[in-house]
Amino acid sequence: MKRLLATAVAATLAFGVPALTTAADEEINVVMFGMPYTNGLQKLAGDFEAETGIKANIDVIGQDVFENRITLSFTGATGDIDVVHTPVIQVQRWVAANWLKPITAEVDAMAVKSDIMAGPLDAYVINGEQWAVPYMAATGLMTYRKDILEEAGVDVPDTWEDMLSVAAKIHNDETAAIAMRAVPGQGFNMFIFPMVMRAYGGKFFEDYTGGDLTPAINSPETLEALNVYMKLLNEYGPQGAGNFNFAEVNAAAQNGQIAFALEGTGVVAQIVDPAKSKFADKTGIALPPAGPAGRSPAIAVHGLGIPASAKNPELSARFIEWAVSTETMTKIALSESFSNFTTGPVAQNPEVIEKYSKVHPDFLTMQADALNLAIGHYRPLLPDWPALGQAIGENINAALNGLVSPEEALEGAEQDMKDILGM
Amino acid sequence: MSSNSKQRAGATYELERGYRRMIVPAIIAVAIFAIVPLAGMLALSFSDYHLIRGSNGEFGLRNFIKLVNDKRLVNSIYVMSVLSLFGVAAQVIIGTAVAVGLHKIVGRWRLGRVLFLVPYAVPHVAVALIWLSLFTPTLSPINAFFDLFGITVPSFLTSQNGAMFAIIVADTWTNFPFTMLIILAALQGISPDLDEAAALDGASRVKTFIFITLPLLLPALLMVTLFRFIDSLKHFPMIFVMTKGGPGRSTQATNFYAYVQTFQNSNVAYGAAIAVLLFLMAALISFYVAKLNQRISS
Amino acid sequence: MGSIELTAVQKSFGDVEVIRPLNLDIEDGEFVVFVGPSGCGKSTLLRLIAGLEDTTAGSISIDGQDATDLPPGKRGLAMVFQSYALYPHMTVRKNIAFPMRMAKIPRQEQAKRIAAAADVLNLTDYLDRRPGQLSGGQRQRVAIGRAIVREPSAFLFDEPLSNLDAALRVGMRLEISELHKRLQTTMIYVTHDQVEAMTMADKIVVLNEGVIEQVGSPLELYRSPRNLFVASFIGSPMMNIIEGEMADSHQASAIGVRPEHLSLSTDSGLWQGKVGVAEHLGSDTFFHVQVEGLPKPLTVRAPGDVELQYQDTVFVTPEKTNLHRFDSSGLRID
Amino acid sequence: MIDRSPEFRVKKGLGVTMMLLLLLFAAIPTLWALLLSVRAPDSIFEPIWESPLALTLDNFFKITRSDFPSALMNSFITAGSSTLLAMLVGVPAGFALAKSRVSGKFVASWILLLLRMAPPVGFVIPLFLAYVNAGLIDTYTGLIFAYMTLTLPLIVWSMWNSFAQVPDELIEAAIMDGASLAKAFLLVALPAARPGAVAAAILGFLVAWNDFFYALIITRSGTTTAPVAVMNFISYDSVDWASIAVASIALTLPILPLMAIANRYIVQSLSGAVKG
Repeated sequence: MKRLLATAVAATLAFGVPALTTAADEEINVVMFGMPYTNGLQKLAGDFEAETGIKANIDVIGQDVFENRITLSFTGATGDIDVVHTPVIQVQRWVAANWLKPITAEVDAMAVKSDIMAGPLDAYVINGEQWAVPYMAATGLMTYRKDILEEAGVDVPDTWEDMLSVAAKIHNDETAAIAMRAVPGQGFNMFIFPMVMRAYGGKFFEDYTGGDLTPAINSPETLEALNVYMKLLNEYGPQGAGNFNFAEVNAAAQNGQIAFALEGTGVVAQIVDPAKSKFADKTGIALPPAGPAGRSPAIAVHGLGIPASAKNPELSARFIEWAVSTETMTKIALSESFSNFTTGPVAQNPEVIEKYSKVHPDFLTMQADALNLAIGHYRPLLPDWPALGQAIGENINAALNGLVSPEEALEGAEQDMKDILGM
Repeated sequence: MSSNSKQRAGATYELERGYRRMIVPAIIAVAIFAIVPLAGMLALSFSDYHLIRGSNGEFGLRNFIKLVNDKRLVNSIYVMSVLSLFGVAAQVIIGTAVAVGLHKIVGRWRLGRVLFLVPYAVPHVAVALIWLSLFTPTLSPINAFFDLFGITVPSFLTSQNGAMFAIIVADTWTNFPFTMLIILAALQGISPDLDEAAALDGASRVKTFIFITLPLLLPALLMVTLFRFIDSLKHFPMIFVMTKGGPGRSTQATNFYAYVQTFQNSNVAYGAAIAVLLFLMAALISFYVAKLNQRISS
Repeated sequence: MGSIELTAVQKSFGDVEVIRPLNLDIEDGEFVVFVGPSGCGKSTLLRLIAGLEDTTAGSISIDGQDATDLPPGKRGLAMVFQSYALYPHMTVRKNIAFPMRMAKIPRQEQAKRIAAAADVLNLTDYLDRRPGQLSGGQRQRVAIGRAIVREPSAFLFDEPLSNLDAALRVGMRLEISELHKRLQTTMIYVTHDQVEAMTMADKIVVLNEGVIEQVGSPLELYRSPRNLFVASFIGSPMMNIIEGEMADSHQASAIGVRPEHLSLSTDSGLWQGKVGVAEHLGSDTFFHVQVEGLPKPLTVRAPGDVELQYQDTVFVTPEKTNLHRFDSSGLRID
Repeated sequence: MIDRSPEFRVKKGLGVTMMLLLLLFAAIPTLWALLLSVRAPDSIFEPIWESPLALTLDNFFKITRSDFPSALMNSFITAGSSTLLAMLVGVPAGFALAKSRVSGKFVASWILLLLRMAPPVGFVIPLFLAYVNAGLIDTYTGLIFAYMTLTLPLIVWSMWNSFAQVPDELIEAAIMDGASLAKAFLLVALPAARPGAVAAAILGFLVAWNDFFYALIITRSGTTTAPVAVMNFISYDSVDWASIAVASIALTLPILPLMAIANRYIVQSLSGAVKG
């Protein structure tokens, strides 16, 4: 009996040993969440090893799973991550918590630096230090069904006002007019809703750029925007639109259940991809509608950073340099559905241009236009944003589904913001 | 008992010492793997630890005072109660119905038993994803099927009651087989003589079930209800996958709310305080379950 | 070998004193029966001897050696349980072999003893069956076989026949008695059935509420019960106990007379009464006679062929020499 | 007792109908997952009657090229080992709790229940921090130990019930026969409680197999388990429904034969437990 126990314990401990000793000298661990670029990068890990002799264990995990893991890895300073996927929306929080390592000098030394688009690169500058290097900038675009608009004899709506009137004309039981993300979350409805909000002049804070961080979401402008957003989804959206996330929007567009979708470029690329969607050839792309305050496409920048607890920062920096290089990016742009790269020269590669023109002739230009229009702090770049975005998203979703009135929702959102910021 | 006899190693001393030695490893395992993290949770709940802001090293009741005035906590307890009460009721009723059906109507239909067990074997994350697609009108084959006849199945996930209903359905689907197993077991423990006696007494089958079988099943029903209730307080994957707590905050059950505070709001200390509250509730309920178990088994 | 001595043995469960301090000597080779109503402590006493319970106070010695705190396995005793406690997953052979396996007795010797035991107990044909496939009587024999092969210094039987039907019980009773005659090993036997006690025992220990009421041979108990409890417990049907005036006339607070020591007459006798229910056993007939002035009817034995009708008037006369007298505390007056 | 009256037939018909409806409820999601797993990605959500032949096995081949198979292996190793360890520790403990006269049994049963109920959200962070210090993050050891908090209370509890049904006299007989406690346990009590042990092992394996939260927090790519790996099919801009369906089937398949073979044992052991 005792011997049996001892054997079992020994066997169990033995399992632990290999995993405990993975940190070899020339080896780095990269953790990213699943998107075309990261999937592509994972497949190229062999190239990196061949070039540098450094083995890169690239781990691509689900987005929901990613956030918990990263948070805890950093909290525990486990040092098990050498390069980390750094969404711009998180970087402020991570820097505030001292989880990232400043890499200004390392980035300055990179030859590729001058090729990286300035906007996304600057998004990672906080307190004068560079904290991560961007590899992609996703933006928001609108897709529309050309055939439906033609049949109804209407033009592509340029403003949200137009959208409301067009939606009223084309909406029917068979095909709903529009779908947008609705589930609560800073990366879900709060990636899409600010496109409407900012078009109407709504804002999160009194004066973000000027440094006045008094919550100002409870404004007439935001209220108007919220009413538009709600009217579109509740009256002209598909059934169950109040609980849609990108997956449902994507599926609805690909199945021809909606005429308009407002989505991130990653999803838009799938909706217009003939290999994935039967309605791709009937689908057009446009900039998100404008409002009294102009047009404000969403923007989401993703990059690579080095955790403060990383054991081999030099190796990490070499990996990042390789990962954002024109060659690597071009390879991924060609192998995956990855068009929102931030390393400039990739866009001049004829093969890349050809590939994305085939997907959709307007795709690359539209994307570039949207990126030019997007403001860097589309979602505020603050350490507390994840919490703020979660809270606002919950209130917006509550109004959308009729749990509270729009007025109450914005009031609630503002109160929640104050609570989180300790005001 | 004299102090002398207490020190004496009696005839059963060796035996009892043997028994104690058999329990010790389990106690050590429980202490290390459960008590230590629990103590950590308690310590965190009194602290001011925040993932981003760190800690000023202050300890106190602040988090618990905040709990008292937290409306979201009240909402979360309401959601948890609805999910648990209705979910467990549905599981017990359906599980019992299936068990009785398998026992009485279809007899020894082994394959049937296995078919009804399938949902129990599907991991919760997968259960949640499958039901999410079934509850999304644009994806669901159920909606598509009824559309053929011009019937529109309502969408559930966009209202509080509907979303709670959807979560309850998914939870019931994967957990009713547990009730079924236990009730089936209890049914097999009931002597068929009793049914026959009741039939001779002129009772109809329904009456026999209500007046003879059901009372005999009562201890089993009570145990299974409480066991399922215990587990249901830990609701997480269904909410996490199906509604993300929405619409609004209307399906943030307490366990999920603790998760939101801990991970989304980085407020680890407050999340721990909510967990402590949940733990105290669990302690209270499990105390009564243990008492009940003691009564049933003696 | 197999003498057992209990000195001032006492047992409490919490606040409840189940065995009051008692002394008892059991000689080597004796067949001792513990008898008493249920809850009297007889099984507890047996379990104390077995070592399955700790004594609260007092000492137990086996073969002159102190065994009070000796664990059960080391006492050299074998026990046959009420439920037989056969190991359900083992064949009869393995069940019987189990104690020898524990004692690391060589296989050849094991086989020899199993064969011998199976022969004595008529189990030879069943050695490869499992307990579940045996009848109640066969299971009982397997349990006994398992006890025999250990060659213990004493056997302990805990109500071994209570799960058998009446006919089997009589047969097994004889088998156990024969076994004792052949083995000449000490046997301690617990039962609530005084018939078993009377028919099997060399020595009966009557227990009541944790106290030994009397120890003696069956005939001693029958002839001179030490107190009212023993008097009414031993003997079948029960001794008639008479209190009040009739007892006073014998200078006792109660008198007892067995049914077989009352004579019945239709014309004359000491007490007059009316015939109640009659129980015809063939060889004997027991009449319940309602004597005037007595609260309960008397049971009277008559030869099998006596014919009396319900409500006939009869006269009952006790045999003077077989009259038992008891004082106010229930003790025998000699 | 044979009843052939029309009234009885109606009632029986109602009963059978109810059973069929319940079977439908139990089967629809399963069939749906099976269907999703063989549909071509571009028609995955089309009603099956619109493109009944758009079926493919590619989804199954695709998943073999992902990290999922190794996660499945990790699930087997960790759930299996923790069940084994918990059985080694928990079965003797359940036996002792059922048969010994130690005091504090009520408290023990309370603690066992409480551990089953305790909210993991609260103590994953302390557990995580402890694991960081002990170097147990992303190790099989760490996950196996964490799973013991799930499996051990369950196994001790159900073995306690199972052994309570083994008559005391059986153990006493073995002790009287000269067996040590360990031998009485191994040679007599354990074989007598075998259905209970099989059931406890399976239920223990199931809770560990089903775990999501612990694996999410304390594993990394090296030892991540299948339920967490399923989440990897939900990426930044798409949900890979077909792979999720295949993964769900892969996660269910190993359990099903266990269930089919062992449900008799489970019922047997539970029936004792609820009879008390």
